[in-house]
Amino acid sequence: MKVDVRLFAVARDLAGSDFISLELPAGSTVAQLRARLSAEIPALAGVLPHILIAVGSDYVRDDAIIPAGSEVACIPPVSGG
Amino acid sequence: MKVDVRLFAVARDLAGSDFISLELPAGSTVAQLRARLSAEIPALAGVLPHILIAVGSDYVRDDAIIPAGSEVACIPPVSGG
Amino acid sequence: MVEITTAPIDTEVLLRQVGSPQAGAVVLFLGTTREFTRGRQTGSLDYECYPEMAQKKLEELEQQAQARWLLTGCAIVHRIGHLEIGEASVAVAVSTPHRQAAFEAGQWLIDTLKQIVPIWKKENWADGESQWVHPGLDVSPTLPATGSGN
Amino acid sequence: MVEITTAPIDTEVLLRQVGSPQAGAVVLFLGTTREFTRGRQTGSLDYECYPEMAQKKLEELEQQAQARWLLTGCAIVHRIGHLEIGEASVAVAVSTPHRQAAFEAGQWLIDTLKQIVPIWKKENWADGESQWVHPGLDVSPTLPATGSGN
Repeated sequence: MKVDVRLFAVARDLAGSDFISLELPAGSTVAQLRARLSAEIPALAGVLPHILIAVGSDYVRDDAIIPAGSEVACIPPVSGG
Repeated sequence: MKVDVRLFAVARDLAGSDFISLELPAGSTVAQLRARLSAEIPALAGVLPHILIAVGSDYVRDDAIIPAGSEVACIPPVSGG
Repeated sequence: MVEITTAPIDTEVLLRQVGSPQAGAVVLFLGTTREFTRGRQTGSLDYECYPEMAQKKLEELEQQAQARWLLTGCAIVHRIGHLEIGEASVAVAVSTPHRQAAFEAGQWLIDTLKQIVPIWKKENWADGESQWVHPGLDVSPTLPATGSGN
Repeated sequence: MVEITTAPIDTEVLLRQVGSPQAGAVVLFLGTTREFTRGRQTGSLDYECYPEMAQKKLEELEQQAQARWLLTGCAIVHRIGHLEIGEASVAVAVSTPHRQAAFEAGQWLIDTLKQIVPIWKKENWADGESQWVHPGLDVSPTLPATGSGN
């Protein structure tokens, strides 16, 4: 399945883009997504452990399975307010 | 010494006046003032235990001596805010 | 800045007064007049104060809060006179570099104001009775027609 | 009512929105941009957000606070885009029958907002460097001329 991952703030700056399209096996977990992100964007590898993954606008754990067609995003530590 | 005592809220309503002038011996304490108030305005007697006395815009204890010329007031339980 | 006024409270003015380039947080508290108190309907309220002492106590509160929380701004306004339902009777505004202190100082100021500042409110119940509010004291209601007294 | 906007925050509108005849207390929190952070001078700030998720999380916060404190009114506005020193980036307004709940709900809302809502700020330091703020993450500053990334 194709997954578009949205990137924000420092993650976007490090990647040089506000999203990345990945081709993942159906039934992939968030952990597998993280590994692919790290491989595709080496500049992200250092900060990725601090980044939360959101699927469908909710934070998810690394063992969550990514449903096909869902919106995925990298959420660096937030600093709003 | 002559002491004008200002009365507020329910104390004023019970006394029917916003002040009372008392003639007290020099060196009188707040406790003595209370006794005189009770005697002069029997309608106040019931609530007087709940009323604080202020001298010069500060709350004072019953054993405080009232300086001549000071401003004295009866402060029923406050309900501002 | 502390003020006792019969005019409606202007929150924009208050917020401007406590603003500061050193402030990261502003907390504004408004006390507003409720329509129902323990199920009984209020028509309006009248506030009175002991002006000189109320002003002095408000200034003392402001100074104590300034010293304790290192406020970058502080303003307290109490309205007196006749208020309709929904109007603000009191406003406390503080600013601080960090937000925890702003919440603490704001809450301390309104809590302490309500304990010590000589201001009183009279409930004008919707059923026609009026009654001074004196916590801890059982005050008989009076009908407006009978005026003051017991 | 929750809103994410690039426009300056209008506190009068917020206070009107949370007003209610059932409310005895209103607490408004404003987060304002500070000139100095740990001794370093800020020139301005830029906020960005993940719009769909930020809106959803703000709505969830509002619903949770409503349920937990029985609010009579709640409004949250976060401003994004470019902000100058002293401007408000966020406003949280709540009203409740009694004041303790208003302080608690207001503080919980801003505390939780700052932990979970996907909004980020970039400090534009007065010395010309710019830097995303990511608590717990050591982010290298970037010079505006070099653009994003390293």
